[in-house]
Amino acid sequence: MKEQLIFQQSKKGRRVNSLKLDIGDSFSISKDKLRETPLGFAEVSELQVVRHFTRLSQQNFSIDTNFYPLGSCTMKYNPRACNKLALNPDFLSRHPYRGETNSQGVLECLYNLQSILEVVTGMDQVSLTPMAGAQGELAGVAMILAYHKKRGETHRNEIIVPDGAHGTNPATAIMCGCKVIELPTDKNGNLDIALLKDAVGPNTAGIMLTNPSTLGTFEQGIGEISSIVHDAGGLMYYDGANLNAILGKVLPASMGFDVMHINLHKTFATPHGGGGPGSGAVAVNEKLKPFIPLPVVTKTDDKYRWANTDDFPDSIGKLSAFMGNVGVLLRAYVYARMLGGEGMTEVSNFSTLNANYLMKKLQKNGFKLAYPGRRASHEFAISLKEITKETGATAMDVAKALLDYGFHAPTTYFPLLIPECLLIEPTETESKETLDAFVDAMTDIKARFVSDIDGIKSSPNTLALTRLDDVKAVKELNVRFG
Amino acid sequence: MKEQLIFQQSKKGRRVNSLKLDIGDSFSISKDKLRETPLGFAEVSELQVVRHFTRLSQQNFSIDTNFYPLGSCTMKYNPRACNKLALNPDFLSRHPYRGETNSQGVLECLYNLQSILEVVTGMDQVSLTPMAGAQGELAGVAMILAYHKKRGETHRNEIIVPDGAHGTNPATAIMCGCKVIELPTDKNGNLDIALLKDAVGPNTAGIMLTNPSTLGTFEQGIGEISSIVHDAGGLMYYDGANLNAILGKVLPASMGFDVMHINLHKTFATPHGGGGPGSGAVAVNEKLKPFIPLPVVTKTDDKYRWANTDDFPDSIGKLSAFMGNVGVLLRAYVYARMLGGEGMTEVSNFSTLNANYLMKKLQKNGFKLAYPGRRASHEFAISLKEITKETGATAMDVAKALLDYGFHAPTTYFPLLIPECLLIEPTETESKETLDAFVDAMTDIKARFVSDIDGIKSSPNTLALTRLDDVKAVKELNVRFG
Amino acid sequence: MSFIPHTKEDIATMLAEIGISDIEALYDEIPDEFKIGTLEGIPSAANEMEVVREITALAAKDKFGLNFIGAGAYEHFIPSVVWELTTRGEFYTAYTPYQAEASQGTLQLIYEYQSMMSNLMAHDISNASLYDGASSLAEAILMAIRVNRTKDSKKIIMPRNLHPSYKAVAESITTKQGVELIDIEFNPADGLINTQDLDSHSDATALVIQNPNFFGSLENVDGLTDWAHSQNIIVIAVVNPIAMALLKPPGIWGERGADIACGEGQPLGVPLSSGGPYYGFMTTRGEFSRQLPGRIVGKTLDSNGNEGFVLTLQAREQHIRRSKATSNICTNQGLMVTASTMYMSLYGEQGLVDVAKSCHSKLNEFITAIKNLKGIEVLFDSERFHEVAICMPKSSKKIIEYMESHGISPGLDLSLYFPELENTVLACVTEVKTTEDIQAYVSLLEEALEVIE
Amino acid sequence: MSFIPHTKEDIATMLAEIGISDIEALYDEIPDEFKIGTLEGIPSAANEMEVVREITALAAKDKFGLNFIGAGAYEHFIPSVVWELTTRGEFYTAYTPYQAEASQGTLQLIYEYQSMMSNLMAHDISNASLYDGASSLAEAILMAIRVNRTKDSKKIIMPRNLHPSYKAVAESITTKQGVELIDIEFNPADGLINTQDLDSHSDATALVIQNPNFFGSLENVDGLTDWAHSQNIIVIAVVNPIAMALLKPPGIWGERGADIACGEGQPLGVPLSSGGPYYGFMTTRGEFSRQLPGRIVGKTLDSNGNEGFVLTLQAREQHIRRSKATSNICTNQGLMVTASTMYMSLYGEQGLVDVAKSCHSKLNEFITAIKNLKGIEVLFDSERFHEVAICMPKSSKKIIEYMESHGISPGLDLSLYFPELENTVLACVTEVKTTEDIQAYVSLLEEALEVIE
Ligand SMILES: Cc1ncc(COP(=O)(O)O)c(C=O)c1O
Ligand SMILES: Cc1ncc(COP(=O)(O)O)c(C=O)c1O
Repeated sequence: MKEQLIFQQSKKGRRVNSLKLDIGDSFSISKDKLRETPLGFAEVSELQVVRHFTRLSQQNFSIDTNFYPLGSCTMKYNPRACNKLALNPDFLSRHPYRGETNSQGVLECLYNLQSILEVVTGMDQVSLTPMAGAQGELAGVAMILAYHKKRGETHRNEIIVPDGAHGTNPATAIMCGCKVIELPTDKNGNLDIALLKDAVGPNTAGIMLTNPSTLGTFEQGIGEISSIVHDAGGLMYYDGANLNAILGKVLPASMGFDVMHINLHKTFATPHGGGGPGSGAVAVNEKLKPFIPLPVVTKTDDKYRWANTDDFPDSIGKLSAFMGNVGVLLRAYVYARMLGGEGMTEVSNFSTLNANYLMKKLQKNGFKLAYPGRRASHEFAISLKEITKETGATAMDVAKALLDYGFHAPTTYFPLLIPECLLIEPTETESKETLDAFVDAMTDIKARFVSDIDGIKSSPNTLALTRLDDVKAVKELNVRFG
Repeated sequence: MKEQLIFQQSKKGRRVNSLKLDIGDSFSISKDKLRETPLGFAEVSELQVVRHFTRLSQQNFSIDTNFYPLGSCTMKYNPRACNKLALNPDFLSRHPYRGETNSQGVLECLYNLQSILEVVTGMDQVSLTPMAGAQGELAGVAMILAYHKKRGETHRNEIIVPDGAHGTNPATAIMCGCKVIELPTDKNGNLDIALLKDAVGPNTAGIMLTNPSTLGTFEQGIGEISSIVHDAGGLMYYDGANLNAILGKVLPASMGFDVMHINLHKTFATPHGGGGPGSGAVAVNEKLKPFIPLPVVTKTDDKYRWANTDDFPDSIGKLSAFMGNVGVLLRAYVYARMLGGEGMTEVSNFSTLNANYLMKKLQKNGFKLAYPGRRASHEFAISLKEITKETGATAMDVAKALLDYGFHAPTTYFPLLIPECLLIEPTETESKETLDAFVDAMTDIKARFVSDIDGIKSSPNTLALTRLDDVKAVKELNVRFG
Repeated sequence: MSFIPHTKEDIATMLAEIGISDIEALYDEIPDEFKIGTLEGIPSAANEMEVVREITALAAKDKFGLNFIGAGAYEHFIPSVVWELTTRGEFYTAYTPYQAEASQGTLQLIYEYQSMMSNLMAHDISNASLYDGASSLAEAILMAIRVNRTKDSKKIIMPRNLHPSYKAVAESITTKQGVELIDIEFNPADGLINTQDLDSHSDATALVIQNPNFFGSLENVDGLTDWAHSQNIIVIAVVNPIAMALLKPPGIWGERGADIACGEGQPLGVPLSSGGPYYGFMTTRGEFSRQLPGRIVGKTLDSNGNEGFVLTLQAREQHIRRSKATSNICTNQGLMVTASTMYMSLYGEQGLVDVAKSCHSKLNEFITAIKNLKGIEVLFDSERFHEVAICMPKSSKKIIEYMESHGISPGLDLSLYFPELENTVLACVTEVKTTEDIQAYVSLLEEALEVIE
Repeated sequence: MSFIPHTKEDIATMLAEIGISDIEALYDEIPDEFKIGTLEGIPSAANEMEVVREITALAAKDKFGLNFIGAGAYEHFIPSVVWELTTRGEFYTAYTPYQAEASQGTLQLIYEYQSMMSNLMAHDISNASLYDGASSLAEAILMAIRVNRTKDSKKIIMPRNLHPSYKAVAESITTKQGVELIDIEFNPADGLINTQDLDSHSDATALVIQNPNFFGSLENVDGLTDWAHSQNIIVIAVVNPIAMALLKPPGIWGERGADIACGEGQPLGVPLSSGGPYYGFMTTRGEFSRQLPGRIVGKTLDSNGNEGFVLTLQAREQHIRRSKATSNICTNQGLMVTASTMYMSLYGEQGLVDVAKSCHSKLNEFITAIKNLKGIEVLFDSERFHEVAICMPKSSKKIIEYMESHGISPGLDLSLYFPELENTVLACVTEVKTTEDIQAYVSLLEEALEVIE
């Protein structure tokens, strides 16, 4: 049943009575400063609010209700204990400016999380402040630039990214005032090393790489890449979006990376919340340690305290008004405590096992892998190019058709270099039964490319709405009620 | 999508790893005492559990998602604050046998709730221990019998109930070893006073009445009834299921009742929880105070304490291992604190307004009221007798058809004396818009009795399942998996 | 401040539709003598903000340290999932699932609960819950009388090592129907039922066996059951569901198994919460299905042949059978069962066994630690689960007061219920206690023994 | 102990299907030199029970009394509904709503949020959130540069009475692109922007106006806006959303309204939580829609003509435009917006006005109470909201330490950010404070002033 907008449920003068307040009688603001227009809020009862948002929630797919094999997003189970503990009122009520003495609990959690992330990255210092992967990237590139600047090499302003890179990589480089040099991928999914050699030079600030890459394969030339970039005076940035694939198996530092971010909302199972908040903690080696963004927690004489600019005089500064997404960090810490080192290795082992199993079964059932000769990392790409040519069914069609089977769609059309791409990441928390059911659905959809192409093209057909018109949304922009 | 049984999702050897325990090594139970058979539990992961029960929950109608005009059940909004506060860990972790000194918080809440209920009932003593209305009734009848016994009148063992009474009334009387005398209702929905006069006598223990009655009308002869019963030496039991209709307007004590229960899960907005827990607190006047069930909270020198058998030597005793449904009582107390006296009067005023408005509109739209000459209390009864005769559509059909409109069904076939009865209770927390939408749905359904009787007869048609076969369920009893 | 959504305009429109001019007129059928003007004497309304602060402050008064009391209510770890999902509005605010098609969530969940609970008890059928452990025993007694067609008697043998409150509740509820509850003693040496006393009560209708018994001792359930059956006595098992993961379940006690099992469901995922809401469970053999009190969910088909669930055997219940019902129960403890079903699902086959084993071995650790204290005597030489009775060299009342004022509840004062067990405390240890907790208990008890005269 | 569901049998079957004999073989493409054997140095796994106890104990270390700090993060009452619903799995564990048909819940909610937020700011369009207030200002600055086609300059006027961390963040984020942030002073007397300094910066591209400003003083927003517009300077309003229920909203500042509004969304239903997660909001006039950074939800139709919602104007974003995007932001703060949308719905039209009024009058009550203390000086003679700067006769550092050690945070030490404001504390009062709370502050401060040398 269609749920009306909350504004359509509004009636003048209605309100939640139990939220009425004594507004006092001491008023001292002059009329010209006051608001005269209504707020334009809905006027509804508490029951209406509860019913409205409960019903709305039921219109979402989510990890808690559906398999969600969204490549590059690591939609693994978000343990409820993490949520419950992070919502402890003693954590929630702490003002960010409260003094350290009365904040040792949260400081200890953050300090310990920093230490854990230092271990799993092999890096020397972590800062937890970036609020998402993209902000971690920004911090990372800023540190790279600060490093070069400190060495008097302000001209180094070129950031190299592979063509399969996530959009945030080039966008970040630009936000940092850099030039972006995009390098192509070879037919095996590796970076074209010859072209890299051409690309590096005196202006190279660094390279941004995801490894395993966004293609779902391990960048095999990583050792050589590292030498080339470093020899050219550049630094290596690791986009940690795919850390789940190698957690506890490969330390990014050991592959030659100098700086990286970790999407805690991926690898450390914090919720995606319908679009965030995430956390993009950054980790750096000794070279970049002086430049780490603040705040960072440190420990002196058994007391936890905020590091300051005396500790890190070359810090690139602050990225948020306070300390980033502390509530997300607490969830990640709880998760890390439950996993331990062994559990972390299990994460990569089983996310990789699930991906390779699913890849093999889909291949057996006639789907074409983008890189058939390669192992999957924790994800893999399928290309529907041929199918699209033969039947007209596109990656988008498959995505929408899957919704009718109760599965969220994989990532579509990313990486862009793979035509009609489905990037599939099952994660370690899904069972073999679920993977098998997904294969059955995909196989059934594939059969319907021939037997029921109209049904596929018009899918989804079992949800509250059918396919939505994106073009109309742009053309007839309507972004608010009324 | 059909959700499989959790057992069908089980796989041998799977478990929630984060719940693994150190089981120690000190074991001292002999083999012949040990269990040898498996528990027969499902073996699933935490994600499977979360997904399963989240999906199951979505298959329910509930107040939080649907209008729920279930007569006699008072399905009003259950404020979330009540839940949140009752789940305070300091409340949840208190063992029932912890000493009073370290329990003053919860004792104060319970004491205050007792006092509030004493005020709204006009009674002299409340005991919060009964765990639902039916247990309150049991306590009440037991107190009546104890009273008579104390006066040497052990022969008084007849309990009078009107034919419209809720099933728990006669069932309770029987559980107390009494004889039940059922009295008919007159055409206006009042108890037949002449017959009552005949029915009372030296063996009368008491009468059990709901007022407003289960027919949705106020028992107008209540003053006379009280005199008749009291003159015969009997006592008056008030079934408080309908207290919502008169909260803060009429005190049951002033109508002559000696003892009563209050369904806190109705009038005091505690959740129904898919069938419970409720609370059936009892309230008594001075006559019955000595017999009140324990525990009761009392106060001595500013310290709250449990009353004991020194305080109430004639108590009918205990009804639960500990203190009844404390968590429910806390929710009721929070609700009472938010309402205050004024809010309580609003409850009855607006539940009555909603019921009378809805009654009028349905009547206008061609539905036959069971008692057309009467005001509705907070609920009213419709009889579909004529419609059934004309079209074949029954109260059950209307109930099922309403589900397709997103409304929960009213209570059907209760009270039994009204043929093809729908007992409709909108409650005060529903908006006029919702009532109007309900009238529209009912009117539409009525039109379909003629135009689409098959659709009505086969409804619901939009839910996951169509009409379920109750008879088969009894005949081929299947009450467990495997 | 009630939760009404009505605007002034709504009220006016609605009154006009009804044809009256004010709400008061709706009460015109009620004789004035019964009406009050305003309600006096209720604390005035507080907004949510004020109430949150007030109630949180009250709760904080009860903040406490370590609890070592069991005695019918057990502190087990409850996984976070349980209550985060149980309080979802769709479970929390649904009514009893009478409209089956709109209640498949609750119905399927109860069906799963019934399956787990009957499996756990090794019985054929479970109901959907009763109020609590104690009242479930009262219902079991009434049921036993109904099903025992071989006996006219309403005598029920109630060993004194049964939870004293269960006895008290059974008395309040059943004796009005002429039920006679007969005490039999326990052996002072091992706390177990004194079997010699049994033979003189072979005319009884039912024998109640609590296992582990109130003192935590494990009864000889096979022998007791076989004796009872040889006398045509119905066996009612009162058991702790967590213990049943480890111990022989009622359905296979003796040759034929206990006839009815009941008890407190709280240990399975329900917080201590001052004693409630908990829930009573009850299971039995198939032949007695129609005498089981309380709601029961059954599987069936819809008109398209799809599987679904409904409340079934309703002809046992008060809303259909009225004065002939098996019980007067209506509202039960559905939400608690919701929590328990999740709890059992999370722990699963092996997990619950491990919880039970951990409880047992930590109790042993506790006993070893406490035994060494001077003047302390561990009572009842028996195999144990959950509980142990400790006889103190000083006033148990004072010890409890002292220890509670220092943040540890040492156990229940048994002398309150058993005059012969002077200065005896019933302590409970579950899987939540660490070695440090046990050490804290021992140290504080040592201190108490020194300080107290 | 990870959350994997695999049984031994599963693993064997899966490996067989892949055609390998152990999981290690899946890594055969990774050069050995990069692999580690086992991960050392991570605290070993703890089960949920242990972790709950450990983390709860850590949280308890931070248990605290009364907070009177604001300074960008405000303690408001959050109705219980908000987080009970926000953490429903369907909101909590959904991804960004790229698959619109499977995400209508989140999408409709964001559309409602955008409507409320743009109404509140009196602007045409709102995005779906940015990271936090400070970073939203950085994004607003970059946007201002994009939209101001009349100026080549990248100079931005940043009054010193802007939140100092906002300035710091803007510096970290924007200056690499050549943006120049220009300080201008505030008047010592009233704390307001020194307008005389403005004229020398008429070449700037944008002027940032925080209102209420960092000190809680209300700026002359109309005059400032009109001046800026007269110089073709874009006006960026940094505002507190709760204050906007009472004060003139950015969209109607001056003749033409501020061009961009941004700020911290936290006051609308998000807990203090040590500073995050919060969210940044941003609204603007319609003509600038395509320069707005962050996600935006639009209404459209499905193929059957039913209304629905999608992410729109995606051509602004990094996943489509890559290096030409309006911002690099991808993940935003969706769940916080979920909470805020509920918060705004619950308070509604009048409720939020009342919250603001209550904050204001309680601040006045506080000022009246504090004024009488000897040696105390209330700084900045201006109209106020939320905050007040108090100059202390003794070390502000010591006063804060003393008062915090006695359970009250008296405010932020302004001297840390403004050397000229020695011994000055910025205190904040919202609707959650009672007269007793204010009294407790006054008494403790009195005590502190006595005790401290
Ligand atoms: C490969 C890759 N890099 C970077 C990001 C950006 O991270 P965030 O969304 O946390 O900003 C993502 C997010 O999806 C990603 O998949
Ligand atoms: C009129 C009436 N009396 C008694 C009861 C029994 O109350 P409970 O279900 O709380 O046992 C009900 C419950 O529906 C009722 O409607």
